[in-house]
Amino acid sequence: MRITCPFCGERELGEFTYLGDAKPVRPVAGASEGEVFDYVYLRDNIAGVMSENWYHGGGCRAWLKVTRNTLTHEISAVEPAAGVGAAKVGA
Amino acid sequence: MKYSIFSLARAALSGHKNWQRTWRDATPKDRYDVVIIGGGGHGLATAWFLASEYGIKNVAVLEKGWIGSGNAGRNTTIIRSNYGLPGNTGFYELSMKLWERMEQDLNYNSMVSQRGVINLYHSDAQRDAYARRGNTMRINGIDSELLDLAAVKKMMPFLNFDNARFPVQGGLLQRRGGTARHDAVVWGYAHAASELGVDIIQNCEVTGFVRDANGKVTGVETSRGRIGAGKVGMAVAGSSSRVASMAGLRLPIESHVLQAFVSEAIKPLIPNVITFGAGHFYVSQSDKGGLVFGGDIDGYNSYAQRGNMPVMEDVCEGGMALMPMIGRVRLLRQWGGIMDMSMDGSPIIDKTPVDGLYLNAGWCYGGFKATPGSGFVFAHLLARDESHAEAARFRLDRFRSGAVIDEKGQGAQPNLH
Amino acid sequence: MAEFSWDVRSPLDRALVAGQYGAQGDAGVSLTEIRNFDLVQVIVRRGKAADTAQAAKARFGVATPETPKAVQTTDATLIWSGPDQFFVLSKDGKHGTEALAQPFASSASLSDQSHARVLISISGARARTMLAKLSSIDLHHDAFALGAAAATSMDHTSVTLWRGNDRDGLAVFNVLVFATFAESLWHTILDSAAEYGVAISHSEELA
Amino acid sequence: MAGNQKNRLTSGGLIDRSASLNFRFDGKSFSGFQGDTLASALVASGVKLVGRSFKYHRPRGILTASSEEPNALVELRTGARREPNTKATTAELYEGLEAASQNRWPSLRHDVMSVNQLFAPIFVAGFYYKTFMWPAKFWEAIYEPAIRRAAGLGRAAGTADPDHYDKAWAHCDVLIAGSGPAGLAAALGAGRSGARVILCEEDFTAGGRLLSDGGMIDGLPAADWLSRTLAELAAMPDVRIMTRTTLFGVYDGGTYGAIERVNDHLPVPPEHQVRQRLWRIVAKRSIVAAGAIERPIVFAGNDTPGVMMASAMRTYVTRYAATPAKRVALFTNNEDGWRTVETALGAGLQIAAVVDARPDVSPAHRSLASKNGFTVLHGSVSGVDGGKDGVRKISVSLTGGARAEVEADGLAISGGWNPTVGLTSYHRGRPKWRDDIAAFVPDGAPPGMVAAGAANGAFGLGACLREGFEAGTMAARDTGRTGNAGSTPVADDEIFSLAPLWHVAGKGKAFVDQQHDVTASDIELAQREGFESVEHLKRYTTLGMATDQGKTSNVAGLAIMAAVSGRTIPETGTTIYRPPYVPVAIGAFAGHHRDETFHATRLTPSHHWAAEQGAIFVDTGLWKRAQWYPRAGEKDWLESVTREVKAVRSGVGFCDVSTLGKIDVHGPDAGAFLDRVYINTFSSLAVGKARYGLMLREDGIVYDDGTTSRLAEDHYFLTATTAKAGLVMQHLEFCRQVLFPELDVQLTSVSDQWAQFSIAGPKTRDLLKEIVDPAEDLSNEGFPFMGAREVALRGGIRARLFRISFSGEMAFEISVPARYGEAMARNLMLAGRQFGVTPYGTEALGVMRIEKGHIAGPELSGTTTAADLGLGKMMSTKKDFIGRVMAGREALVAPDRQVVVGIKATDKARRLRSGAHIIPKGQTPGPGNDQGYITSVCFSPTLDQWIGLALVQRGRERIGEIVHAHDPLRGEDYDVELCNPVFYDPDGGRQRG
Repeated sequence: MRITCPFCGERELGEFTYLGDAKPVRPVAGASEGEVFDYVYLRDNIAGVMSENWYHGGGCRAWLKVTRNTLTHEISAVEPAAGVGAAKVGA
Repeated sequence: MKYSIFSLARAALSGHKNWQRTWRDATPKDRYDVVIIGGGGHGLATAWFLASEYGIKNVAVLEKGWIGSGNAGRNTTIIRSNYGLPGNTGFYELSMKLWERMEQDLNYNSMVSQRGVINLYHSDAQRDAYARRGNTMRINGIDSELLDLAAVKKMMPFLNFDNARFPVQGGLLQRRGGTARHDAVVWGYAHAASELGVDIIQNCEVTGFVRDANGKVTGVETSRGRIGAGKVGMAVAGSSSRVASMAGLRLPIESHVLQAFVSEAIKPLIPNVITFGAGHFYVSQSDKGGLVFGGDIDGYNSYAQRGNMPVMEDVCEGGMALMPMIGRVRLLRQWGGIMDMSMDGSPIIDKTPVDGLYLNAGWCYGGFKATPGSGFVFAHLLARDESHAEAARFRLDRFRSGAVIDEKGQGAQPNLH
Repeated sequence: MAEFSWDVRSPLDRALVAGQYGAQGDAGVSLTEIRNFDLVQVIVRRGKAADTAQAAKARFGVATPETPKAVQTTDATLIWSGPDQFFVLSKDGKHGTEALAQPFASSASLSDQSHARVLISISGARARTMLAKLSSIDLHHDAFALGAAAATSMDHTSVTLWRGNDRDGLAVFNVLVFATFAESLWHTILDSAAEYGVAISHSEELA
Repeated sequence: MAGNQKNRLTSGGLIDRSASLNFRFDGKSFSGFQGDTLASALVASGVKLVGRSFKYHRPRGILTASSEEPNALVELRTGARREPNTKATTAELYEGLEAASQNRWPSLRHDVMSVNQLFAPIFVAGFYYKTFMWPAKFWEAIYEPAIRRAAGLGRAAGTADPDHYDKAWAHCDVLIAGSGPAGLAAALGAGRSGARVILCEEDFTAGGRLLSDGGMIDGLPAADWLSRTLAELAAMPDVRIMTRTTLFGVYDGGTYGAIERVNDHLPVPPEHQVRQRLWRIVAKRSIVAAGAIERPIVFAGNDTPGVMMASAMRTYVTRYAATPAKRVALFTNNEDGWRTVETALGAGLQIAAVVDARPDVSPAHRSLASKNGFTVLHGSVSGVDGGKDGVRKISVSLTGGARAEVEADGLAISGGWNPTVGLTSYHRGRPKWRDDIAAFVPDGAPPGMVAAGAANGAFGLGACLREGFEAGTMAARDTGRTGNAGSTPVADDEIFSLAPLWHVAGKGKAFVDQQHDVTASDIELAQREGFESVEHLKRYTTLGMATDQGKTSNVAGLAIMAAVSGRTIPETGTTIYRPPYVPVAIGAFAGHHRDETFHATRLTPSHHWAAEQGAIFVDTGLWKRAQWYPRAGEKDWLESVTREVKAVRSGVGFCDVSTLGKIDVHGPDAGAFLDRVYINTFSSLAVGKARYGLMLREDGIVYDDGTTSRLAEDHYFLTATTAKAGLVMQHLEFCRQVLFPELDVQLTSVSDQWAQFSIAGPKTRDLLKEIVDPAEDLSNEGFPFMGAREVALRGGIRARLFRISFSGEMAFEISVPARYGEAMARNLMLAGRQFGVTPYGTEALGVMRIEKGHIAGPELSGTTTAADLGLGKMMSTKKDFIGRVMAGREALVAPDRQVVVGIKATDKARRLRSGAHIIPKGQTPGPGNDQGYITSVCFSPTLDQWIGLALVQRGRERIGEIVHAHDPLRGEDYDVELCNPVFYDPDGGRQRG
C-alpha cells in the first residue's frame, strides 16, 4: 500500500502508523461515561470506504485523515489532520 | 459411516466406490431450534456440542460459502492454553482438554499433535512476564515449564545462539500445546454433527434477521429463503460487525488482516511450535513438511484478505534472526485472513441486547485453538441461556464496566493486541 | 581544581575509518561525514506563517521552504522538515539557536538539534544504486531534482534527505540521521555500498 | 571430460560449446555447457530418472523446461548451502555444480519407499483422516513421526545460511513481466514513448518462447529481431531489463515484489556480493506478458520418465541442442503440438507416431507424416509402458474403439495452453473462461495492470507482438509519456485449433498433480465424499499445493472435477491464486536484517566510554545500555551491582539516562496542552521547576510517566520512559494535531540532542560544585528539590540541571549537548575522583528505585490504574484530561483491585523472584485465591535482603500481613510480608536535603 502524504507525496506503507477510524469525535469535557465509552470502544468497522487516522511517523510526522476502502485498500483521499498547517491559520 | 483402518481396507477392495458424503448435503428446513450463522470451526463445533452434549439436534449451520472457508481454513494451526489472565486461562484449558479427545469424539483424525509450544524470552523483563503467566497456568492445573538457556539449546540447537541481535535467554514451554490439521477439524465436526442430525447448509448467506413485534429474533433471511429459529447464534469471526449491524448492533471489534505463510515441504526440521520473543515470528512444521509461519497483523482495518509487503518482510526478518538456517528454504504461499480484533484482545461469548441473538466473536488471531472450547461454551449458552462458568468473563458489557481481559496491556487499540 | 576538557565527539567517531572499504578499484560510492555544524529546528507558531517567512527573508534573504526542498544561501541551508517547520543548517554559530532566537522570537519555536543528528554526504557513480537499497523514495534525477528534500526513512530509521549541488557532474545526497542511530545506519550504508567500493572521509566543512 | 553428452546435437542451441562445465548428480560426474540448465545438461547426458514422487515414490523424470516443473526437483549444492526442492529446469549450470535426488532411500534407482505403491489402494486422498486414531496416544508417538519422515521431499541444510541477501527499491512508469515477444514489444512501445520501463525476466536470457520456437518478425528470423530489439532497448537510458528476476507478487498501490537471483549461477557469490536481492518495484502501470504454460493431458502412466511437455521438448532440442528421446511420439489435442514434430524432425529425430485427439488433421500435417514415414493416429494415449529407464511403449485408444501400440522412447504431450493468470489474480480477481481456447484468461486484474500476449490468451506470434506493443504504448500514455512509439513489430499468426481433452480413461494411475501424487480417481473420490467446492477439493486431495503451485495441474484437476460433478469448468471455478508466483527464499525477504543487524542499534552518548570501562550492556528496546560495570575480583553481577548501590548511597555515582524520551513543548498553550495529557496540572508549574507527571490512555489505564520541567513561560521540557519514548511522541502529536488543533503548541523530539546523566548520592552536590561554574548557586535554597534550570559548566559549556531523584538520594540530572556526552562522563569521573565517584548501570538504578518504591516498566503493565500504583491522588478533579472518564468505570475503581505494595521474605536469606504469585497464607493455591504476583525484585544492599514490589488484591489494606509466594515453575514456595513499598527513607529527607 502507498499513501500520498499531502506534504511529502506518495510514500510506502512502512513510513506510516495506523490508529483507526477517524469518525468518532472525542467527547467534550463533561461528557457522560456512556458517550466516552462509545467513543473509546464502539466501531462501525466499515466494510467499504472509511475515514482513518494515519501517522506519517517515518516522514514528516503529520497526522493524516485517509479515506480508504477496506475491501480493496484503495485510497481515494488524504487530508492533513485539523491541527496541521496551523501556521497559516487566520492568514 | 464409521471411519477406521478396517473400513478403509474394505473400501479399498471396492475401489473406494462406497464412501458416503462426509456430511449430508442438507436443504434448509422451515425452522430449527437453533440456527448458527457461520460454518467455520466454531459454528460447526457449537452445532456438534448442541447435539451431542445438550441434546438439541434440530440445528442448522448456515455457511455463505463452503464450510471452513474463513479463518478455520486459513490459520497457522496452533493450539495451546498458555494464557495468563482469569477468564482466558481456564477457558483455553477447557478447549485444550477437548482437543485431546477430539479424534475419538468425532471419529475423524484431525491430527492433533501435542508437540510442544515454546515462547522464547530475550530479557529479564520478558522472563518475569512469562514466569507470571506460567505460574498462573500451574495454579490452574495447566502444564508449563520455564526453560533456561541450556534447556532451550538442547531442545532447539538450530536457533541463533551465536550472533543474535537479541540473544535467546530461555523460554516458557507448554508441552501439551501443538498443532492440529485445520481443515480436518472443520470436516470432523461437520461429519460428526451431520451424523447426529445437524443440517449443514453451504452457499447460504444470511441477509437479514427476522424479528417479532417485541424485537426478538425469530429467524433469518438467507439467500436460500427465510429460515425460522428458536435462537440464532453468530459465529462469523471476521464478519461479526457486518452481521451484527443487520440487527442494529455496533460492536467493540475491528476487522484486521493477518498474513500467514507456508514454505515448500522439506524433511522434518522444526520439531515444535516456536514463538520468537524479540520479533514478530512464530513457526511450526506441518506433517506434510511445510514450515507454517506468521507474525503480526498488518495493522489496519481490512476486509481484503490480502496483506502487504512490509509485514511479510518483517515476519521473514524475524525468522532469519531466530533461525538463520531457513534462509534457503523458499516461501511457497502467502495469504491473509480477516481477524475479529476486539478492544482488549479477548473474545466475546454472550447474549446480545437483541433477544434471541447470541454472539460468539472477537477471537483476534487466536480463534483456531479455541475451536472446541468455543463450541462447547457457546452451545452451553444457547442451550441453557446462561454463560458456561469458564466463559463467564467473556461478556459484552465488560468494556463498559472496565472488567476487560487485556493480556497484552494495550488498551482499546485493536491493532496492538 | 580539575581541568575539564570538553572535546566534541561525533557519534561516528569510532565507526568511521577514513580510507577505502569494500570492493577494490575505483570507489563507486563516496561517504563523507560533516562533523561541525549548527542545526536548528524551526517550528512556526499558530497563525505565524507570514511573520516567520518575513523573519526568514530578512535573515537569510530567501523564503522559507514550504514544500520538501532545501534552499541554499551563502551561509545557511534551509531544509523543509515537515508542515510548518524547517531546519536551518549553518556553521560557527552564525545561525545557531541563540542567534536565531531574537529574529523568530514572536513567530516560531526553536529547538537546537546540532548534536541530535549526524550529517552524511553521499556521492559517486553508484550512489543512487546504493541508495535504492536504503531509501524507498524515487531518486531518479527527474523525480528528485537539485534541491529536492524529503523527510523519510532509511532502513526503518527516520532521516532528512536532500540533494545538494552536483559534484563532478554527479548527484550529491545529504542525509541527516538521528545521532543515536547513526553508527547503526552507518554500518548498514557500508554493507550496502561495499560491492561498489567505498571512499570514506570526514570533513569540517559544509558542502 | 566427465560424462558423455550422448544426447547433445552436434550443432545449434544457445549454449557456449567452448565453455564446458563439469557437474555431479547423485555423486556421478557429468558435463554440460555454459548456457545449460541442470535439466538440459541431464537431458543431454541421457539421464531420464531424476526424482521420486511425494507419496508413492514413483520414478519421475523431467516434464517441463521452466519454473512450472513438478518432478525434476533436486537438492542443489551441499553443506550449509544445500537447497532442497530446487527445480533442475531453472537451475543454471555452473562449474562444479552438485545436485542430489530427493525423497529416496537408499538410492534413486532402488528406493525402498516405493513399496508405498503396494499400499496405493489404501493411500487414497484423505485416507489419514479416517485412521491412525487408535489408540489415541499412538499419534504423537508412532504414526505422526512416521508420516513426517515420509513426507517433505528434500532436506534443508539445517545450519545457518552463509550467504547474504539485500533488498532494494525501484520506480518506473511501466513494469513488464516477461521478455517474450509480447514483453519485448511492450518495452519497445513504452520505451520509445519515453516511459521509464522495467522489464523482469525470470530466465537468464531474454526472449521467452522466441528462444525455442523461433519465427519471423519484421522479416527477420526471431533471433535477429531479438538481438536488434535488445540493442534498441539497451540504448534507452530509462529502460532496464532485469534477467534472472521473477516478478512474484503485486501489492496494493502499485507495489510489486520481484526476486533477482544475482549470483545463483555461480558456486558462491563473489566477495561483497549477495546471493539474491528482493526488489520492491513501484510502478504506475504494469503489463503481464508472462506467457502461457502448456498443460498435460491426464492418462495412465503419464508420469513415466520420458513423458514430457511438447513445448519443453522443443526447448531442449532448439535452445539447448539436447534430445530427450530418439524416437518421439506426440500426443496432442491442438495444432501447436505439431510444432514439436517439426522441431524433432529438424533435429534428425524419429517420429514414432502422432496421436491426435481431434477428428481432423490438416493436409499439411498429413503430408508431413507421409513424407517422414510416421503414422497419425486419431485417438488418445491410454497407457504407457516403461519405468525408471523411461518410456518404451505407448497404448492408444483409437477413435472408434480399436487399440494400437506405438514403440517410442519419448512421449511429447500437448493439451493446450493456460495463460499465466497468477499475477493478475492476486487481488482476488477471478480469471474468466474462454471456450475458444478452452482456458482461463485474466479478469479483474489489480488497478493499473493489463495482460498481453499469451498471458492474455493471444497465442499467435503476431498477436503477441501487437498486444504487447499496444499495451506498452497505452501504459506509457497513461503515465503522460507521449513520445513517438513508431510502429508495431509484425509477424504472422499461427493457427491454434484445439479440441479440449483433459483426461483419458484407462487402467492404472493417471496423475493430475504429479508432485503430490494426486490422481484422477482421487478427484472422483473427493467429489463422492462431498468435497465439491474447488477449495475443498484442493485441501482434501492437496491438489496444486506442492512446490510447483499446481501450474501444470490445477486446470486439469478442476476440469476433471467439473466432469464428475456435471458442472461446467467455469461453474466449478478456480481456487484463489496466491503469491508468490514462484517460491522465494525466506532469506531474501529478510535481506540484511538477520544476526546482529536484525534491528538497528541505538547507542547512548557515553556508550563507547562505558565499553572502555568494561560495562556489560543490556538490550532495552533498540538501545544498548550499561547494565553494570564489573570490577576485577567481583564474582558475579550481584556483587558488582551491590557495590554500585552502596557507592551511591554512601557517596556519589552517575548513570547515563539519555535513553529517556525528551520532548521540547513550546508555545503559548504549552501548559494548557500538558494539562490535557497529564492527570495532574502543569499550567501552574513555576518556571524553573520540575514536576512528576502521569499520563493515561483514553481507557483510563496508565500509559507513561516522567518528569516535566518548565524552562520558560512558553517552554516545557518533557521526559518519557525509555520504553515509550517514541510512542509518547506519536501520542502527543495526535493530541496536538487531531484532538486539540486549537492549541498553539509545538513539539520537537530532543531525545538525541541531550546526553543526560543522573548523579546521585549524598556527595552529589560536592561533585557538582567541582564541575559547575562557581557562580551557580547549588545550595538547597538556591537549587531546591524539583528545581530545574540552565547552568554554566566550568570550561564554558552550558547544561540543563534538574534536581530530581529516582533513587531516593540527593540527586540531580544533568543534560549536556550529546557530543559532549563522552566528555561529560570523563569529567564526572575527574570531578568525583576525590569522592569515590562510581558509574552505575541499569541494574543499580533498578535496585535503588525498588528500594524507594518507584514504579517502572513491570508495574506500568498497561493494566494498572493510577490508584493501583498508589498515585490516585495525583488525578486532578478540576480539569478534563485524557482518560479521566473511563478511569472512573466500576471495575477500575473496585476495592479488590490488585495494587502495588512492597514485599519482603520473612526469611531474610530468601531470594525473591518476579513472577511468583501471592496466595493467602495457609491456603492451597488455586484459581480462587490467586491474589496477585511479584512484579519487581532486587537484593537490597541497604536492607541486606531481597525485597520487591508486588501487585496484590487490596494490598494497601494488608500491610504487615504474611502471605505466601507461590512459584511452582521454579519449585519455590515461601512466606513474604506485605509492606510499605517505600523501603528507603520513607520521609524523603535524603532527596530533599
